[in-house]
Amino acid sequence: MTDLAGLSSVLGTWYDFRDLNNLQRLITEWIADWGPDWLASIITGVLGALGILGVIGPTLLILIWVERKVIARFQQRYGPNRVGPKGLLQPVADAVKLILKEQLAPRAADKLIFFLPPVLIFIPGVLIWGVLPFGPRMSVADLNVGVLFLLAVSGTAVLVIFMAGWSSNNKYALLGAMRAVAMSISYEVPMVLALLTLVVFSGTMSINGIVQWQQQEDVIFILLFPLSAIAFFFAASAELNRTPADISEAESEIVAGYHTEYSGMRFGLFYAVELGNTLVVSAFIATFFLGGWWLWGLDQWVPSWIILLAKTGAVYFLLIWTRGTLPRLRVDQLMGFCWKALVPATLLFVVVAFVQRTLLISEGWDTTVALPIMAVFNIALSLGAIMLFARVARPAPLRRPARIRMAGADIGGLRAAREVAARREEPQLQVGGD
Amino acid sequence: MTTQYDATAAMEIVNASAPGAACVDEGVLYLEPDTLADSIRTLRDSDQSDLVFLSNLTAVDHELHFELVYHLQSLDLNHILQVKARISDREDPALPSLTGVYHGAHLQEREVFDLFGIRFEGHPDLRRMFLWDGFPGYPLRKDFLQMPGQVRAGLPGFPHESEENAWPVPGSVPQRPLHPNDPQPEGEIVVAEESEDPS
Amino acid sequence: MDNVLEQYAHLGILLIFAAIFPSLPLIASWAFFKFGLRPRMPNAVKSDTYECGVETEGPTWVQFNFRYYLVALIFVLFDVEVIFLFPLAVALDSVVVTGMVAALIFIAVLFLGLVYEWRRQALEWR
Amino acid sequence: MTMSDDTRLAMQGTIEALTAGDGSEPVVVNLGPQHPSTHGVFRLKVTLDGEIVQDAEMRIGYLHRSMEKLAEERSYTQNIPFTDRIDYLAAMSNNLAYCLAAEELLGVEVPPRAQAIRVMFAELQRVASHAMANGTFINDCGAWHTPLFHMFRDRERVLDMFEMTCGARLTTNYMRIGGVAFDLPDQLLPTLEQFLADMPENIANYEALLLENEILHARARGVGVISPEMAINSSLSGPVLRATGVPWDLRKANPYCGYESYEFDVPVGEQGDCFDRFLVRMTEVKQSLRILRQVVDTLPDGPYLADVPLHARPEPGESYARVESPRGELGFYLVSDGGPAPYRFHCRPPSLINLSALKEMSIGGTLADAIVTLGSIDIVVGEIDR
Repeated sequence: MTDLAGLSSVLGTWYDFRDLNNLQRLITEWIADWGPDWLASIITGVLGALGILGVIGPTLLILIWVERKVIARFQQRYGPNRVGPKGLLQPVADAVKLILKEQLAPRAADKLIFFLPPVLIFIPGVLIWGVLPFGPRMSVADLNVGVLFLLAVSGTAVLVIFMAGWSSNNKYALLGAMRAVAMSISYEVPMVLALLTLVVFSGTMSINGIVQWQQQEDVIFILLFPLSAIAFFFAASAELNRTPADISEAESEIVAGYHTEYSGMRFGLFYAVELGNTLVVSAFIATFFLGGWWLWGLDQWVPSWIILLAKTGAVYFLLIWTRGTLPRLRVDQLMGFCWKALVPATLLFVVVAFVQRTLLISEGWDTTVALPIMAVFNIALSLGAIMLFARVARPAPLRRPARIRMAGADIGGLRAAREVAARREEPQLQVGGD
Repeated sequence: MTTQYDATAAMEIVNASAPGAACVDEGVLYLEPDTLADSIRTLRDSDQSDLVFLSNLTAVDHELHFELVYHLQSLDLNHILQVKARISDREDPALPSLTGVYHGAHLQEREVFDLFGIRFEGHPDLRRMFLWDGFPGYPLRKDFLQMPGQVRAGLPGFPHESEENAWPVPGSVPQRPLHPNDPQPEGEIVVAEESEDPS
Repeated sequence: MDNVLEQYAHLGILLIFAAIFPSLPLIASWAFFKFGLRPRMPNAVKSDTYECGVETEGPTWVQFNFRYYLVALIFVLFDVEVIFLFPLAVALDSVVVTGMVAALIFIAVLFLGLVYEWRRQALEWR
Repeated sequence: MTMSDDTRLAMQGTIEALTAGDGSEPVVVNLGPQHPSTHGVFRLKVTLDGEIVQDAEMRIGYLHRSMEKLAEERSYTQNIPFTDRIDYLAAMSNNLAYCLAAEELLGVEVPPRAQAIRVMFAELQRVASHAMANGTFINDCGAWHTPLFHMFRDRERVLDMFEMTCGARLTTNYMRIGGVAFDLPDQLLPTLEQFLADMPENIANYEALLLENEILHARARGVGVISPEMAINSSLSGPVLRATGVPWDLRKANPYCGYESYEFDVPVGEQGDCFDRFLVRMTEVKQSLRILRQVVDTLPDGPYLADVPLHARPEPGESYARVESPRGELGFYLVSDGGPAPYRFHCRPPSLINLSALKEMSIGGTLADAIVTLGSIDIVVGEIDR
């Protein structure tokens, strides 16, 4: 795309916002004319990092507003609408307030470990932005083992959470940290398996490679492996500590979980990281399962990073929606759901991916015909698996329906209760059950 | 419509198993305090009375004696019976606990203990409920604000509020001649230690 | 090769920025304290451990029965073994059917292990 | 290969020690007094083994206002505002119960219009209180306030009607000995008609959102179970008792204020778990709307307040009147010595007595279950502590 033969083509690429990488390339080549190689590398790295942080910082402030506004609409409220136009400056006001607020540290805390987590927890969240492709070549680092890098880095966040919970010397924090560890390690498995499905099918561990495979085959992975996508979505929302899996900071049970003791800007950083992680996970879900920066040729006309951001926004809205609607699961139910439903389901689709991929390679089928057939087959298989697991993994108390009967003329104690229960008429209200 | 259960019939049921444990005065059933729990158990288990539900349990300070009032309800037969018991010992009033008969008596008896100072023997967890341990006196007694040991009118502040609101230490209580009916402060006043929680 | 190292160098630079970025508000907060704009007045009650307004009872750092050490073990098994599948997945183009059969046997063993755990109630909370 | 008994025993011991998690110590965690889900200053002290509740003990008294003592110093009419503050989410029901007890003591006949108005406001209060109870219950299950805010919308409309009638929203002080304080304002009946017209659709929305929600089922079914025998023995009442299947409702069993002339049903559950309590409340709201419909249709004319002296002195005696408040059996026990103030004023608080079995309901469940159980009992701390 970049041909630096003459000034006109330089200008042509300069104004080509479809891929901001062109800009970076120009700078690199300009430096290469007079400076050493490492300088160019460092400067591009710094530019990339500044670009990422320049995206994250303002986006976080807007996202806080978006999330509060959207949740408010779900709840028939207005949401923030006082500070700035439409309340847009509310997050800024909050940030200023948090910075100016007293920061307390409990006497009993393990001070060193207590002070580190607010900073450390940012690192995995920011680092995985580095492997996210915003365009065909537009990522800070296009690793050939991007998927592994993503899993490895995101797995370290739980250590920081445990540091925070343990060092606070607070029982709610400890409970929250314990829950976070148990849940994170459990949900790591379906996440890995869901990504393995994609790696098997596309034959590459590069994240950009996975997007390019989807572009090449004109198909998005959510159609090919819907159950893996659902599993990844749920596992990701569990790793993010968002409802219905926010047990590690369940406010109605353990107040604020692992960050109970943090106040002022330290709490603010935890809060920001949560939103930032939600954004980056939405972006990865969009990349892996919705085609990332590619959208059936539209990426030729619209800058690819805008397409990615639009898809990210859609996934993010879905995450807000689940948060605004669903109650929270219990810790044992979450674990059970992971090990008894998500792990077998994703494992099943790893097998399916292996078989289908081998068929494609060895039989040399035309992918334009084979892929739609496989998609239909996989969607049917997913529905079947969901129905099967709903039966097998459903807890015993839920198999009976809950019934409300009308007492009618029988008013009284145990005898009347027996009479009401023995009546054969239809219950007034019957919900649930098999 | 809930009917009043006949007190005489109830008396006969109780007296059939424990003669002399119950009597009727002006249409109200009075039970002997010593055998109260057993008498009420009899009323609960009898098929005629079937008083399975303890609706209400409270006490009234009649200055010369305490009157324990129980409202017992039969759900299936839909009648209610008011049962009373009198204790005249004001210094250490005690009577058997109903917790073995009705699990629901648990909290109500604690409340009566807290506010009247009536001990329920056999209660598994008889502690103050609304007021903190060491609160001087029992507020719902009619002589509460004329208690000996009360340094001034009104209630003292919470223990943590300030020094001058701190509670009278047993030794510092001005010694006055006590009325025989007044509770003895020595056994009752406990200085709030350190700053335990106020419940 | 050089290119791969450059990519990691970029990630290293990003790592440094990732550490600096969250420090900025903390440093700002500290600076505000220095200028007397942010209060710091700890007292005995404020620096108590928060436990809903009452003093905490007993130590927090005790041997804690989380009943999920079994899951931790299963996690280690699963995660480590699944990682072996990644290279195979990438190399499937060259090993094709043999690779697929090997992978299926591998997954079958994993799955049998899971079924065994399930049957032995290792996945239950209690 | 044979194994000696010692070896076998040792192996068995090792396995048991591993699976039982031996060597762990219980942790005492305080939920409350300042906790998001204790609905006020209520403290639940739980002993946890991991996440499992081994012991639960409630500590109360953070809100004690010694109402029973205060009431002994004030006349019968002056005591009515106190009853608002006992259960501040069902002030009308508390007013009503107290007035019934005082009327029994004074021998006052209440005019029919006042009776109907009392039923109307008691039922509106039930709708409002159940909206609050169900909303906060879902919150305790971990929902992010959405059902709560939707149900608050209905409660707001009820409170608006209260405000329209008596000028107050929460502590209404509306009932009087012998009737009610004011007649209905002109705008009330149209507003109520509109409310009755809108509610079925709102309830259908809540049911669509909540009843088939698998997570809610998973969280509330089989949690905090209590048997009907135990419930009766523990003096539980209201929706908590009815959820166990015991059809005990004072509006049917001992009708007051002319409840016998309205048609309604008493919903009962089957399992006695948290979900049944929630469903019973949902269904009771519909029955309350049914009663309201009939009250509006048959509202009699006439005086709204009997002629009772402001500082009446009843004959020496005692009375015990009970109503079915949204939380259960609410009773007032009054003793008169012939003076202008009650000699003894006692409230039978359903919130407190419904907690009798909390420990039994919570032990063996997880910490999260204990919170859900507490939420399903629907306590009001003002009523627990008085």
